[in-house]
Amino acid sequence: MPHQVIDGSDVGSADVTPLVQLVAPTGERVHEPDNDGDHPGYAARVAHLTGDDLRAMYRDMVLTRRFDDEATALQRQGELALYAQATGQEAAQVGPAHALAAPDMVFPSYREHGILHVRGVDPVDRLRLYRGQDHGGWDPAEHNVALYTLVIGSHVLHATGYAMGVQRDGAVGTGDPERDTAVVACFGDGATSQGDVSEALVFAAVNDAPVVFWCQNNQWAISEPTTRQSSVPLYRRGEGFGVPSVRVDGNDVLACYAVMAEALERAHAGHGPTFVEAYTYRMGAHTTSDDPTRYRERAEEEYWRQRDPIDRLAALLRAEEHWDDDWAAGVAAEADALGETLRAGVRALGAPETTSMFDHVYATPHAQVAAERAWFERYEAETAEQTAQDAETAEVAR
Amino acid sequence: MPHQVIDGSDVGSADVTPLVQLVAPTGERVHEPDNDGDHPGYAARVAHLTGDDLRAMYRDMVLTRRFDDEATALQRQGELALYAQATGQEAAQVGPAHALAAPDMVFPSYREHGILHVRGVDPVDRLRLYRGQDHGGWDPAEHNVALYTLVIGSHVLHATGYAMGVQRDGAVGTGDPERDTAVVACFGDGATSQGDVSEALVFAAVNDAPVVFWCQNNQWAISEPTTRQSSVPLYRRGEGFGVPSVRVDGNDVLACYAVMAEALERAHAGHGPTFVEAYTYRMGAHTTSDDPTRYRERAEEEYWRQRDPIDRLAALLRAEEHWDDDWAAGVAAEADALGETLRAGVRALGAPETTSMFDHVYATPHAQVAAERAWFERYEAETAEQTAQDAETAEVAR
Amino acid sequence: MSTQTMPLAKAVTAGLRAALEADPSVMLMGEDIGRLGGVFRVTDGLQKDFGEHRVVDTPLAESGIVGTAIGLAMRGYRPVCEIQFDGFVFPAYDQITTQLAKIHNRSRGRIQVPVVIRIPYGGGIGAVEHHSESPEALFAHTAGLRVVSPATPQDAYDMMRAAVASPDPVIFLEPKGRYWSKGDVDLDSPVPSLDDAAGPDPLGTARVARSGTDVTLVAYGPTVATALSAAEALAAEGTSAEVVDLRSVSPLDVPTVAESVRRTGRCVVVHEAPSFFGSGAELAARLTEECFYSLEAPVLRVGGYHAPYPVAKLEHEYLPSVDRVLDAVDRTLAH
Amino acid sequence: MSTQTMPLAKAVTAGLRAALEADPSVMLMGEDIGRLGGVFRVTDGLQKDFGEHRVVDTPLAESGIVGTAIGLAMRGYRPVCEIQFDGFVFPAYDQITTQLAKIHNRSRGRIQVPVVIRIPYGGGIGAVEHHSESPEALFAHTAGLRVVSPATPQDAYDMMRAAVASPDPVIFLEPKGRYWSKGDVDLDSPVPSLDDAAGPDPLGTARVARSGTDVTLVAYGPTVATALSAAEALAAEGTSAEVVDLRSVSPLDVPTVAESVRRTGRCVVVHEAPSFFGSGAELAARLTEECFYSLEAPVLRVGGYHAPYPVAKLEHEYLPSVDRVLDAVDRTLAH
Ligand SMILES: Cc1ncc(C[n+]2csc(CCOP(=O)(O)OP(=O)(O)O)c2C)c(N)n1
Ligand SMILES: Cc1ncc(C[n+]2csc(CCOP(=O)(O)OP(=O)(O)O)c2C)c(N)n1
Ligand SMILES: [Mg+2]
Ligand SMILES: [Mg+2]
Repeated sequence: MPHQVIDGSDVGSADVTPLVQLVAPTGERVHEPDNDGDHPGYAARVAHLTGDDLRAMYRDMVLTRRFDDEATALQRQGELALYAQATGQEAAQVGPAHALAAPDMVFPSYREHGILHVRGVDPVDRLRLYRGQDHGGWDPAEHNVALYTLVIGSHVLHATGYAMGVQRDGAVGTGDPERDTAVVACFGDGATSQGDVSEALVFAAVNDAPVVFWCQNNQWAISEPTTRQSSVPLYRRGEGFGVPSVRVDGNDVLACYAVMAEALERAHAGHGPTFVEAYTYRMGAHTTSDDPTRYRERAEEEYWRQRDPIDRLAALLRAEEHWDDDWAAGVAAEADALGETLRAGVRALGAPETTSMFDHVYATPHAQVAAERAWFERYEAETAEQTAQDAETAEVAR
Repeated sequence: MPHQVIDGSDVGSADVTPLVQLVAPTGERVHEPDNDGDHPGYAARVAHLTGDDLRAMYRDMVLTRRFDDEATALQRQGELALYAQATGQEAAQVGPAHALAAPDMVFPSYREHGILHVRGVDPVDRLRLYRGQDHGGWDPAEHNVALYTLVIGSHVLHATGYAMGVQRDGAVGTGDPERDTAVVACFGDGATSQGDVSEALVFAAVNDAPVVFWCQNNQWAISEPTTRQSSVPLYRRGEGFGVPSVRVDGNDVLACYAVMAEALERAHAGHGPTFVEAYTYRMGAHTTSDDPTRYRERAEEEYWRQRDPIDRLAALLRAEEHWDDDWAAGVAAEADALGETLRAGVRALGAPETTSMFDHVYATPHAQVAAERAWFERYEAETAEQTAQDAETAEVAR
Repeated sequence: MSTQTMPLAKAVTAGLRAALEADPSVMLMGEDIGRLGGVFRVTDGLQKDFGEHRVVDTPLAESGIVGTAIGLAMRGYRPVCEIQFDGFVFPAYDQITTQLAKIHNRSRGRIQVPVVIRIPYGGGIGAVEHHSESPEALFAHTAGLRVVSPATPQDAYDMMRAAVASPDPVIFLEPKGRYWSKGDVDLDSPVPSLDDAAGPDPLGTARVARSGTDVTLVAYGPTVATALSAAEALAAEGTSAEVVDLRSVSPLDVPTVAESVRRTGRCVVVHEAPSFFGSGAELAARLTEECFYSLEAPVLRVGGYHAPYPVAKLEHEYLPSVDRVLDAVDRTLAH
Repeated sequence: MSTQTMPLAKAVTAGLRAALEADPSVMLMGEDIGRLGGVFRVTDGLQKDFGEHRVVDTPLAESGIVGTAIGLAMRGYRPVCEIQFDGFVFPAYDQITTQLAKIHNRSRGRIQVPVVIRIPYGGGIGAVEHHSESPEALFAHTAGLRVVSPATPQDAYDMMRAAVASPDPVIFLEPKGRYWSKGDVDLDSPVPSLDDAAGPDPLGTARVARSGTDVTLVAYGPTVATALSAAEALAAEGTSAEVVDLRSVSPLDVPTVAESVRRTGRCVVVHEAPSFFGSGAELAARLTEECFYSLEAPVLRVGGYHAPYPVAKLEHEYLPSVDRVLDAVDRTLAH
């Protein structure tokens, strides 16, 4: 695997491990040396992207950011129970999402708003979970996006198993881009400590499963810095399991695209898993319940605000003359429209039927559920009747 | 860390990864190049061992082998419920055990008979578990050996936590050999797949805990070859977590001694954990319940029988003129005596008191246990009385 | 005629074989289930016949086994996972409890995860720690799982096929102490249908194993034989005991048991798991609610003690024995 | 005077602080418990005051937390582990069930593992999946663990200190829905002693929270307040309800409850966990055994349903409410 070695001191305050970077924070392309061997270099993997392609990425990043802002506002207004922002991680989500092929399956964690956006999951549906209205919210089959999983690390095994199923279906190595399927498991730096994630690496490696371990190292697991999870850069984790690994500048949307493209190529071809550490930063709080002032410095936040991935792509667009103010105004208008859709849509989400809590506990009839549901329906009806009677009595008494 | 690079094709049929070796299968010393840097080379770490030291190792390996043979025979005679042989792994157990300092704590799995022997755990006590007479069998504090743990991988976390306690006690980096304490976690190749083992590496690495991960890769986890657990040599696992790692010829008792000595030095000095893969071979069945003919070739077993670690040390002793037939006869006599002690001792182990199953469930009184124990004692007494009465009635009737 | 006499373990094998033959999406996963055929040889020969992709020797990691099985199920497969011994299911407990049990619900019915978790369970085989436990209550409390245990070779065969056909996850507890007990198995018996909401639940319906009038003995898995022996002994003394084989712990077939208890007025529940917070507690609570005015005595429980499963040398003191069942029947009759 | 009014969460903090001050071997471990003070701020300020070696931010791995805590306990420490939310205890379930619960027994009393597992549990706070569960039955079934839950700030303070002092592992369930409920706490109350076999068990003794004569309401943790409100409402209707706060789920203080039930003849058990295989089942079975001839009605249960804890929008339909308790009391009085 070709490793583009760039001094990372520019993007990481403490960590100076080399990482793949194609666009400097100033917006200039980084010149990558040609690679030996069979694989194209990372720069070659983005050479075909046109101005339209880059603008599409920018648009997706802006809409993802707006989604965050609107959802955060909705939470403040009491319309959502909780919300976890992706702010700062848009490049590490939109970049890989643009590299995906239609049949590829994504297993997100709970912060992958940028990926879900690119894949077309309905924005209102994406907030059902955070509203406390649904434990899921969308149909995984519709856009090949599994549901959010809140138990850290669990779904990384599901992704690996799914990839083992893909192999059994013969959907790797056919050379047919409509057929060859990769699976992407998204998780954070904190998640790497969970046994399940390590076990997933074991299963993926020994089976050559077509899965990409996409770890967004946003440098914090709630209040804990990555140094509480590992003494070496996280991308090295994969190698210990025999999984080729790479570290990418997670605030560089093109580098993220390129690294994901390479990993997908390997998976599609039937050459097995890849582990990617996308080194980025969680610019906001962990969730709307969190208070980062308790555990990190403003200066650090400021440092990273200067390295906003959206600004970097804007700088590239400007530098390469793909920027156009009318077009940018259009994107802003789209973002406004998204905000409106979201506000109206979320407010319109009613509460589910009370009896729906007994739905889908099992796919087949189960005596215990049936008995309790029957009891509940009777109880609800009686209570309603009682309330009605009480009201009547009160009416008569008046 | 100095890696002694030797072509491993001589010891591994399939696997040709380099590994530390100090004695060739023929019994000659392997000449190791001098090391750069601060660390002595591995050969230097065994240079002080005298003929007596080597003979002591040989004796321990022979007694360990005899222990296996006797225990296996006892199981066949119905005196033990089960037994798991260490045969073939004596070098990978006696070597590291000889390197330990008195305060060091060992967390064995269930096959570390060689380590327990060297540490002085009573041989009969070591079979209580396998007799179905005790879930443990010895006092961990007496010889600094924790109890056997049958849930694969669990105790590796205990060892790591214990090492974190050692750190808190200030018992590392003092330079006082009576004080500085390391912890050794023993586990197998199969165990490396368990999430708990990976989590232990995480905790050890981020805390610089004084723990040595001593993985005996005996090439089989019951019927599964190591290729079902990892696509790369296991020693690489440690590196992915930031734990310095080394692969040693597990049939070379001196190499095992040297590698453990280095790891202990690091731990004692407060420089953190080490991961060691001791590449060896399980010459016998997994346990007395197992039938290896179902899953591996006789030729493979034969190949490894030719590389018996005891023979290798004997060859070294002969080559370096430490061998003495009288002494060897003495060791054989000791082994015979051990066999006798074992047979008599195991047969003399009675069954525990029936009420002992209610002992030590809690350290403090617990109402549920108290109630059930009281019931059981009443029931037992009544049953005994009933049996006595029945006997009397039968007597009278006759 | 396709009826054969075989031990319970082989009836499980036959059920797995039938399931593998009937549906190409069925696959088996576990430690040592391939060439070795599993430590109890339940999967003996299946890898040879169905290949390494359908009968998979997995890495030694139970969470990984269940977690990847879930992913395979999401892709349309029907994995049957073997856990080598009862005490080793706990590393997979998180995947079973927070994922396997809940994904169908989380997805509002859009995803099914038809995973079967086979667990040889229970004691009596003279084994070491963690090899003789009965964890059914630890699964039954969690909604979304079916928890079953066959007591006869025929049920082992039928219930295994039904479990594999079930769109819901099934914890399939195999009474390892009865693996070698033989019985007739009709290999042509139809696969019980799970789709018929109106019909009896093929995985959740109890069976009256012996009719009686004076007391109801309720058991499942390994203790059904114990209860039947006790009933035999009671018959000799003139007491007529009815034996109900629950077959399923979740759901519990309360109507069948309650019908019996209403007739007999007395009930003893027998299982190997500790009584404290065990199935007997749920049954006793439920039967007391349903049959309050019919009960002549409290529902009594004969189970394991609130202590770790003991060393092999003591297990027969720990396990519910015929004598202990008779003692409980005496006590209930004394009321 | 050292009595202060404080919310339950702060009483836990005070208990932890007292334990840290009293014994240098006490230490706290968990995710985000250091600078952040935990997501509920229960450990707020403790790392600052006791240092990073005694209040440890651990890697994000619950099995690792409990597993290393066991090792620390073997070395003589008394670790108190925080599990961030109830639904995240399951990755540690294996270490808790097969190791923590069993090591004292395995060693025949030679090793003690005085580890406390703190779990903010229960619902009612409008949270997402896995943040509102009540797993007590899943621990109580396993011998070797004590399982407790305080309902008042004073009990939170006393029981936390007793739990830390306990040589046995304790699952310490903190009713997170009541974290902000205030009460008086006497900070000078002595640490309850666990050594006195003759005296009452300081972690296992129930408390009569309100006296009454017509019906016994049994609750613990978050439902004690519900039961007290129900008793209040019943009093207004002329029914006198006794409320027993169990405090401990393992062991259960059956004598205290049975004494009450023998007087009232009626009993309703209220907990948030699903009724099926829950604490209410064990209590109902036991009370029926002990009070068979005093019971005028079956012991009734008001608990969660056999369904995953629902979405926040529905949790108040799922949780035992005062109305549901009153309904159960009506039913028991109708017998
Ligand atoms: C098993 C488990 N333990 C604890 C939590 C609580 N929790 C939610 S998010 C989080 C931090 C996750 O950090 P990371 O993996 O870096 O992802 P990020 O939130 O930074 O995207 C924690 C501890 C959980 N959800 N699951
Ligand atoms: C959690 C768990 N799963 C399964 C088992 C059953 N089991 C006992 S030993 C073993 C193989 C262990 O292989 P390895 O780690 O290589 O150690 P070895 O026996 O070769 O020394 C298995 C699967 C167990 N004891 N614990
Ligand atoms: Mg993070
Ligand atoms: Mg092995």
